[in-house]
Amino acid sequence: MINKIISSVEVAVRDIPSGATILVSGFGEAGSPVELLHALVDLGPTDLTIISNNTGSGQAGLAALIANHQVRKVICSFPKTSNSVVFPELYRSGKIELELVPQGTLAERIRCGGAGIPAFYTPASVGTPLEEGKETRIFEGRTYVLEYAIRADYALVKCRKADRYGNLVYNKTARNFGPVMCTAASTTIVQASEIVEAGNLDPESIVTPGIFVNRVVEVRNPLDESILIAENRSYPWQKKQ
Amino acid sequence: MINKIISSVEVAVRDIPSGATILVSGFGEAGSPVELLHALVDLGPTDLTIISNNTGSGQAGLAALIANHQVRKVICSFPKTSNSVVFPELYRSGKIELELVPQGTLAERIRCGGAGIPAFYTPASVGTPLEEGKETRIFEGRTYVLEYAIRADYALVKCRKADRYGNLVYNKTARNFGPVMCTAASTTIVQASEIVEAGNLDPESIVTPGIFVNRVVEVRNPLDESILIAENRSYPWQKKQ
Amino acid sequence: MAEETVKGWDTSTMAAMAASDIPDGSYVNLGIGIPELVASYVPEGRELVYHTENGLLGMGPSPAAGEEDHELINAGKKYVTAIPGASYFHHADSFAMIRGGHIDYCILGAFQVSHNGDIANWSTGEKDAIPAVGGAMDLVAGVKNIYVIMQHCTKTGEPKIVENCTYPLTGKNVVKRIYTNYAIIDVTEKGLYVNKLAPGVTFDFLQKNTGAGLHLK
Amino acid sequence: MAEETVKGWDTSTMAAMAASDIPDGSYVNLGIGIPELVASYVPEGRELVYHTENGLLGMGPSPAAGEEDHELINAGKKYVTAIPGASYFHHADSFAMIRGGHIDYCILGAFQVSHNGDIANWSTGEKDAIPAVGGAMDLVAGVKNIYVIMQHCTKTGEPKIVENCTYPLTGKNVVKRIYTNYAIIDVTEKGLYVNKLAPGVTFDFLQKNTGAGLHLK
Repeated sequence: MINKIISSVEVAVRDIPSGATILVSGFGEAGSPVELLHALVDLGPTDLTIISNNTGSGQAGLAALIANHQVRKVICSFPKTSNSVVFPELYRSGKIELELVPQGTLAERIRCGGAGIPAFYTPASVGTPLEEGKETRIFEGRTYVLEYAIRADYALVKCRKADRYGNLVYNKTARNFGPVMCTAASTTIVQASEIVEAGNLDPESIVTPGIFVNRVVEVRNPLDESILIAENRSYPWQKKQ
Repeated sequence: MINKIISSVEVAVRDIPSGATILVSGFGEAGSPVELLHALVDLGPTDLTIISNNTGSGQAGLAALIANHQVRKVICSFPKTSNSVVFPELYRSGKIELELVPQGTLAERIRCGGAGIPAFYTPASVGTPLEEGKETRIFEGRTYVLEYAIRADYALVKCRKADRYGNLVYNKTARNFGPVMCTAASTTIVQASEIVEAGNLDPESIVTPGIFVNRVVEVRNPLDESILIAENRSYPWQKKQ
Repeated sequence: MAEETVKGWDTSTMAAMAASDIPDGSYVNLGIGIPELVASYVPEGRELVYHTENGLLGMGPSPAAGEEDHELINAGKKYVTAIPGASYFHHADSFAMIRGGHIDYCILGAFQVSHNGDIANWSTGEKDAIPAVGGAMDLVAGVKNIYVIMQHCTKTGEPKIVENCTYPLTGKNVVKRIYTNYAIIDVTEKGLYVNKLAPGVTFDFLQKNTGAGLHLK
Repeated sequence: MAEETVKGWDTSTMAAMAASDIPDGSYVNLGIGIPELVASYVPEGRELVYHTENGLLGMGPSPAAGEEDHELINAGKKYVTAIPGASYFHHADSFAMIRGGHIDYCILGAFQVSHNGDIANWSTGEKDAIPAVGGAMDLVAGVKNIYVIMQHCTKTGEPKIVENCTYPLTGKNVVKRIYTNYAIIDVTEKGLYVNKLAPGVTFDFLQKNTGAGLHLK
């Protein structure tokens, strides 16, 4: 019987080695797999490349991983948010590398990575500094940039419900990058707020079919990044300040 | 108030001119917009280019449109099915043009047409006759073919439920090409078995957001292509044989 | 100088004028800041559908206090609501809407707009700045009509409408109309045309505060 | 000739052998014809998930008579069912699964397979034939393991395993294993290796009926 359910976040991430490339879901403070990221902080691999829309907020979740000096490079579209403090500091001091990618290009590069398409053309960034060094080509009189697929060793994704096959549904705008990231990693690890029986999810409404998912771990009542920021919590946990 | 609901299939298709390029949903006998196609037979535009996975079955629906000599060219992956009779005859007598495209390439070309991507690379068809005349390129040691986006003047699509915004859900494997076709036409016309109030469709489960749809027409109890074939029905309707 | 007393329109009026220029039934993406105000001034009887690039079509107004859902936010990371008829989708689908030309209007803020519709709104190019582009380059490349709402001059009085942008570009030849506190200016193939002047603003005054040549309609 | 009496395995046995070679938990796409039989012979205790390219993962067996749903079919346009845990998706997503290397095994029929794993299974190249490729080229290009099940020879006794395919190709260097009524043959970088012979089939007999050089393991 196929059963992708893993007993804990620790077990789910324990084979992630130093040097790994990891897709991390989330946009702003919604959809980030905070518990999986904290398990990765506990595990301690270093020299990671993280692909995520942002660079984390506050001092928990992705920001904690970066603060813990485990991340060598970030590929993202928007590395600063009103609550991001960790990345800017490391970036300014030259301690972390940044590849800046327009958000739609980032999403499509990841989708292509999952869909077996090595490269595609997009009009985004033409004539801007982000076009520099990239190949361009004219189609029907308009200039486009050639962009390459992104694949990763792992994807860490948060969702709302999952079943033993790895079928997933998400919650509102916390869906964001999750579905495309699930498709583009050698090993996709998902934390779900609830694991349900196979057949419980409506087959017409499953957003991520299980074929894209390798491991599912239930994290009931997951930490809410917005609340962690409001409470100024840092991971590893310290006394509330 | 936004209201994309049209009173009848006749009104929904009446501006489709001769020479138009039209995407038609459906795979085998599931998901074809039979009533919209019959309205197009009644309307009578000619010299059409049809993009669809198949070329119709039996003597109704898409097959009736082809039999009525309204179609100049078909772009498809599988122009013959066990029940297709109309296309093969016209093709053998040189009366209809065919562009044969691998099925996944067809789906992706249409998706790219809707997603603003003019071209992409795929491994499908490399080293085969369908690669001939196409540009190839090597990425990481593997050869890929450059394929171009497909856009059309119209899309004719069948779905299960729709609302006034044009939000759609489909039924099982009748979904097939519908969602990508909705995105790639200047005017997307959809027949839905049921039109429901806005808000009735679960926002997490809408497959085609209304932004991709221009016109929705309710066709309750739509004709079933399988039954039409079994009953040997021809459109325009003749006595049952 | 007398000019210092010229205020022109307030941001609400700018937003209201932009709102009145968007036809009924349009699909609209609103940038962060003044553009967000546009949604509050849609003329009665019109229905616009708001897209937010983080995966929601049919975005509604801010929730009442205490009704915030941490997993229902807009691209500016603010709490929003969803109207009946809304839909959620993933990021690749969301940017297919943008890149594929399905969004009718995008109203953006800007640091600079040039005479030919180039826009710079993502980076001031400062040495120590953290570069962050988000979806801006996709939006200006993909949305059918790019409108800019911004103050006519910087806080230090420098023109923001210029011959050529000095800040890093977001996109080239994309802006169609500019709403400032001083005027509404259309970007055409023949140059910048003044569509409307704010009360107390003369053409000469406007030209003096603009870094590119203006034309009268 | 004595050879005429050699039947080798029947199609059920061929399908059962292929089924036993697919590991538990695999995602599998089955072609039309003999490959469809594979699903009936999966060893007890194993769970395979079937993909059909027209938009269903978790395809179940044929429905009982009278239970057919005209909108629930497979790529061969036959009525099927969906297992609990199945999901529906559109064609672009379905071929993302295929092209992206997410399907573990695809079992196909073929007109010809060459010594280096080229496969021809979509057209016999006849002048009057209607060319129809369907998803075959995407499947052979994208699925991790391409296995072929076919009769060893054509009805007129011609070898179907050949040095070079004479029919139009579906893909190059893609087939990993061939199940015929006479043998199981692995396609390796060093050539065709006989993995198993059917009862009554000798290596010499097999070689005589094969258009490309064979090796013994």
